[in-house]
Amino acid sequence: MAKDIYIGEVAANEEIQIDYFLMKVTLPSDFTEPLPGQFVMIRIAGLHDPFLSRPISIYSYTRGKSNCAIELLYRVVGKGTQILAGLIKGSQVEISGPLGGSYSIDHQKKNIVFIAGGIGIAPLSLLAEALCRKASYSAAAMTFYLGAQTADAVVGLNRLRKLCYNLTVCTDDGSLGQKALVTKAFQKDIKKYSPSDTVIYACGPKAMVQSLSKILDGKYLCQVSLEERMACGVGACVGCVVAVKDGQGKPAYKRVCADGPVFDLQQIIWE
Amino acid sequence: MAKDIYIGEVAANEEIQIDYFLMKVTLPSDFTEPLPGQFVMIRIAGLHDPFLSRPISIYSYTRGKSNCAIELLYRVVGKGTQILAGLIKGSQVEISGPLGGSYSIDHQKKNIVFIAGGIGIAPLSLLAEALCRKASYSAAAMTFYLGAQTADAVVGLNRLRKLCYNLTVCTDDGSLGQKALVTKAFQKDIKKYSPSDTVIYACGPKAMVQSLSKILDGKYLCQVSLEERMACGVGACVGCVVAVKDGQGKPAYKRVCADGPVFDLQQIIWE
Amino acid sequence: MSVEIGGLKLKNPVMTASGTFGYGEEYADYVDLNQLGAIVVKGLSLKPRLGNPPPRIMETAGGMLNAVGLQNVGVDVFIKEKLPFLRQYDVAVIANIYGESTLEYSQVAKKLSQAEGVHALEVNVSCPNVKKGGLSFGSDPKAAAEVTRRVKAETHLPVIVKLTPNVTDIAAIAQSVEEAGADAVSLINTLTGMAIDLKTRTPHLKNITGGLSGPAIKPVALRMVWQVAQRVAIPVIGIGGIMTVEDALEFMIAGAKAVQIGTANFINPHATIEIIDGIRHYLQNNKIKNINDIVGTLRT
Amino acid sequence: MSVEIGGLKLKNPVMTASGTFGYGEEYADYVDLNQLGAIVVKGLSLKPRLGNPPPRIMETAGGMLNAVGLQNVGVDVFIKEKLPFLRQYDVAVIANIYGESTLEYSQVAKKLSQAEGVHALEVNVSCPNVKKGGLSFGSDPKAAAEVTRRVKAETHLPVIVKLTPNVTDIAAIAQSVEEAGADAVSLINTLTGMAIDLKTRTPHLKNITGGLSGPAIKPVALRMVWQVAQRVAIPVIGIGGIMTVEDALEFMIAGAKAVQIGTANFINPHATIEIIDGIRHYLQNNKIKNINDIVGTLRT
Ligand SMILES: Cc1cc2nc3c(=O)[nH]c(=O)nc-3n(C[C@H](O)[C@H](O)[C@H](O)COP(=O)(O)OP(=O)(O)OC[C@H]3O[C@@H](n4cnc5c(N)ncnc54)[C@H](O)[C@@H]3O)c2cc1C
Ligand SMILES: Cc1cc2nc3c(=O)[nH]c(=O)nc-3n(C[C@H](O)[C@H](O)[C@H](O)COP(=O)(O)OP(=O)(O)OC[C@H]3O[C@@H](n4cnc5c(N)ncnc54)[C@H](O)[C@@H]3O)c2cc1C
Ligand SMILES: Cc1cc2nc3c(=O)[nH]c(=O)nc-3n(C[C@H](O)[C@H](O)[C@H](O)COP(=O)(O)O)c2cc1C
Ligand SMILES: Cc1cc2nc3c(=O)[nH]c(=O)nc-3n(C[C@H](O)[C@H](O)[C@H](O)COP(=O)(O)O)c2cc1C
Ligand code: FES
Ligand code: FES
Repeated sequence: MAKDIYIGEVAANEEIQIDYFLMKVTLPSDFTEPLPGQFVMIRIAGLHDPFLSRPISIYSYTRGKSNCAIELLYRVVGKGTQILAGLIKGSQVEISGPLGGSYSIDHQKKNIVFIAGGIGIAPLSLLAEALCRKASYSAAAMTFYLGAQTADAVVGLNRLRKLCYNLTVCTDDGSLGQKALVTKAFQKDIKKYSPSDTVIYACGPKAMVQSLSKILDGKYLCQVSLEERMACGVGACVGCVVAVKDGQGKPAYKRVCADGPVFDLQQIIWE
Repeated sequence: MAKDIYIGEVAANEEIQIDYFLMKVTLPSDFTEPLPGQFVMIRIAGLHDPFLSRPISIYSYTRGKSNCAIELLYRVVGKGTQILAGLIKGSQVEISGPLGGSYSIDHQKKNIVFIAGGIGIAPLSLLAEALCRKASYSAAAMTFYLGAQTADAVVGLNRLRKLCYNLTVCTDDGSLGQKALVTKAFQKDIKKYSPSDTVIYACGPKAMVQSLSKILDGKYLCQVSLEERMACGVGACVGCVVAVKDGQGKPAYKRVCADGPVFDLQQIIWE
Repeated sequence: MSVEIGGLKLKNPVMTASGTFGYGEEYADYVDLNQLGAIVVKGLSLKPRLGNPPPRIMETAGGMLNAVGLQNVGVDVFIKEKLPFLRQYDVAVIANIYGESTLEYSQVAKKLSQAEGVHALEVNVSCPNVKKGGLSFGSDPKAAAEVTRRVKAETHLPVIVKLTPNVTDIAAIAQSVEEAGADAVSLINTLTGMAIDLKTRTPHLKNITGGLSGPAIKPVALRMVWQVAQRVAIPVIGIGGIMTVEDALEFMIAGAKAVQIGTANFINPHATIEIIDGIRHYLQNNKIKNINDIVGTLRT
Repeated sequence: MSVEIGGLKLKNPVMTASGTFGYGEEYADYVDLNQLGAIVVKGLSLKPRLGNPPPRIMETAGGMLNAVGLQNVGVDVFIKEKLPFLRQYDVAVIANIYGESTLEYSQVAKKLSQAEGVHALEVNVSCPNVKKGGLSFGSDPKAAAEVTRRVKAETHLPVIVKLTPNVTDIAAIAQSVEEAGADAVSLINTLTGMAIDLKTRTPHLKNITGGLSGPAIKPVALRMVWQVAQRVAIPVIGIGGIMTVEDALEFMIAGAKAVQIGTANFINPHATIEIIDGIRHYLQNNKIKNINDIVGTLRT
């Protein structure tokens, strides 16, 4: 899994919904095929405002004859993502990656449950794709809970529909699907999934993950992808840590970029 | 001559010669009509890299029905001008101006001589236009000496031809016009211009201005536009100074942005 | 929106920083001076000063270096030629003063105290550009206190002492000038820095070193304001890299009762007005009646 | 291209700065470690350190704040688990060390001196994140000298003392550690800074303050390197905001015999290699045979 820094070319960059963009970046073919959950650090070469690169999950990967391409699904929240949103086709971006570890797809579990909040769909979508490619899993065995504040913030639905037949959409205001928090929607169904037969993959805002942690109460195998502010993205600055229980159950600070971004939910120590 | 800061829209931005760009910026109609020699400070709103705004002379001004437009003729020399060069039609720029004083066109002299080095043509071209509009001057009374290192660095020639019939072009390498320094070309003709009947307008690199200063030896009325690194552009930071003789002949530091950019050549104190 | 600094009531907590707003007139086309909390003018000395030879400024990452060397018209010309312009406006005028000796400080202070239209003095003990034997007054608690006492003795005006960041313990200096009678402290002045021209292997500034200002220094300024605000009882005025209303509010939350806008004026001549409007909106949106209620409210 | 620092010969004058390059392995995919002048590893303490709670970093204009709090595996684990990886490479390894007391400094130094594959020690007397009673060792000439002496007594390795910029007179500290036997000084460590989250009115860093690094601080670093280089005879290693070969050369012209690349690694993982290549080209283009010939050649 070698990583390096590459000049990518923006092949497309579309506002698919208000404030949500889908960017396709063409990369040299030696860019390593990413695993689901991995991310890249992206920046505009030579521009120091904003200063740090931004971590964005890899949403898709395709290999062409002489190059490859990744897609990034992102939400404009500040200066960095705003600048990304302004890039036109043909612009160059600097991409470092693929970075971080991945969701583990080797569990032999009957039920596969995804729980995504908002933009958290990005890594989970790539994961669902990877699982679909595995012979042992069928789209029928996978259930996807997708939540967002409003219908406008539900992105990536169409692609997901092709990967996953059991799909529950919820919004905080009921403007699409159920009117419920995604964790509540899952909780209603929880009886369907016995802890020993189930693996849960989650990604979303901290509040969602925390509430999920309460609901699962340590009984389920749950892998969750976390976000923290990052500087290096490769484990060198020790800036992006979260508190987790280490092997001996003692608290330790682990780097989201290098030790994560995917963690066992049970290990995370909430303040 | 009120000045303010305006959002301008790039109406055109063409590379007219390698590394030389002509940018047309549309501005609200309350942008004050500039005088020849005045400049603007330009930047990309919200972008702090590069940090300071860049001073660029006003090369032309046109008034439309609901707005007005200025042209900037600039050479890419560093980060700031590179970013300007990258702007596409429709991009927004922040323009503060018009700034500084202007060439004085009220001299009642028979001969008007322009001496421009490289991009120094920008303010002088606007000046020539202004003089042509004045009834008392004719294009025939104006002589223009335009110099540059190579033919590639001779810009704005076509427009100039319409303003000025007596036009001497020289390049350091002889790739266009005479093979000579522009100051030397002028020196050859100097006898044609008697000090009392002549006004000289100059703009160009420091070396050119300094050599002109030697040639004129204090005998001619010569107005020259100077360049210095600038921060505020309005006279507040006292950062852009040059040493000049003040009213009493004593040395003083004058601000290029507010006390200039046009100075009497005789007043300038060279190190 | 109004705040009080050592008895001087300001319409709002936003002032211009000395040396970045000339004598007010330079920005009068851009800014309605009546709307400002105060105008702090370019540093004044007893005699006119030629200043340093150019080049005097250099751009840096997120900031700039300057070595103007306190070029100014001198206190007499200021009173005669610059003050009348400022008197036309309904705005507090704060004279920033500088001296090469404690005597000179007190002389400048005295002249300005007798002039009409000066509402407070800001004592620059920190300018890193003009060398005075060794380090500046502002890097030694005793020397800073001595300057403060001398200026206080000559004036009835509120005295703000402006501190240098180029010290190990800025809070100790602040305490020392507080004890010496300062009515307020303002900080920070510029950090001393340097830049080199590779082509010529000479410093980009003729003066070799210069003062670093702009957003690059904001984190340092904010930290110092927070440290000082915890150690002194007099008002603290926050300065350093403030570009937006958010920046200004950060300083106030850290403990600054007012702020000064410096280099931002160069980048955006409307910065002061936008920040004043922004503070007004912030207070409205957060239903805060009295601006003083946000000062020093950092939760740590 | 080779330079010598206190008897240690380096292939070239470009090292990584402590805390920004992990233990080398983090960047091994990006950089051929064999090409580096030296790798300075993350600061090591006697016992493993948990470090500060997050958030630990925050972006600023042209830089970043960090308050990692010297999280590290401890000197024993470093020797057992991290050094073997580095020994695979033909590169000088410099161990950056930290202690809460002079005793701890000397204990860490001793352990590292006995380990195979450590070529020099860099003594961090300057970390602003971990509080020790009051100010850091590095802000007091006497304390800095004392640490230097204790470390020197325990090691045969070259000792580089890394200075903090948060002081009034950095050259005085440099002179003091030189007298105490330091083989070289490196500077600067980070400037102490702060940032505030307006929404919550809490500091962006859990530790409240943190260290500012990146191009924002380059002018200050360059000035200090220049000041120190004029006052000490031992080699000076320049650090602070170096992003490009031009930046590195500015430091060398100001008087640095070598440079360290810190935050730049985060922005451009190839930065070190690009700077090494850039220096090579610069020397070729300017027909300079010996790199030492450019050190301290600033014309003022
Ligand atoms: C491993 C990882 C994968 C990510 N994948 C995606 C993705 O696929 N799509 C997507 O839209 N976003 C993703 N993010 C979040 C994304 O990095 C931030 O939204 C982005 O950095 C914000 O930059 P900005 O300049 O626009 O906003 P800023 O102005 O920097 O910040 C705006 C807000 O976002 C918060 N923020 C800043 N950086 C981060 C960060 N690294 N993580 C979380 N919050 C942050 C800030 O605290 C602030 O509240 C991911 C983050 C991580 C760590
Ligand atoms: C009143 C005035 C009018 C000008 N008009 C024009 C114009 O019409 N067309 C044009 O192409 N240029 C003009 N210039 C010069 C222009 O401002 C600089 O070329 C520009 O600022 C360089 O910015 P940069 O970021 O591209 O280069 P930088 O990377 O900042 O610098 C590259 C080189 O240009 C030099 N430089 C930087 N700023 C200035 C400056 N303000 N004046 C002179 N040299 C500078 C630097 O010292 C360096 O050698 C004018 C300058 C002034 C002061
Ligand atoms: C060009 C310039 C000139 C300055 N002149 C003075 C001065 O005369 N007296 C003074 O006390 N501070 C002076 N300063 C310092 C500023 O008032 C302010 O303290 C500093 O720039 C930090 O604020 P900023 O980052 O908002 O600019 C000057 C700063 C600049 C940039
Ligand atoms: C995330 C981070 C961690 C650091 N950790 C250490 C450390 O452990 N020991 C040390 O001496 N300096 C440490 N530093 C300081 C750097 O080595 C360097 O002195 C400083 O960052 C300035 O250089 P730069 O601007 O190139 O980053 C750290 C810096 C950063 C950004
Ligand atoms: S971002 Fe640097 S360790 Fe994770
Ligand atoms: S650029 Fe500020 S005075 Fe001229």
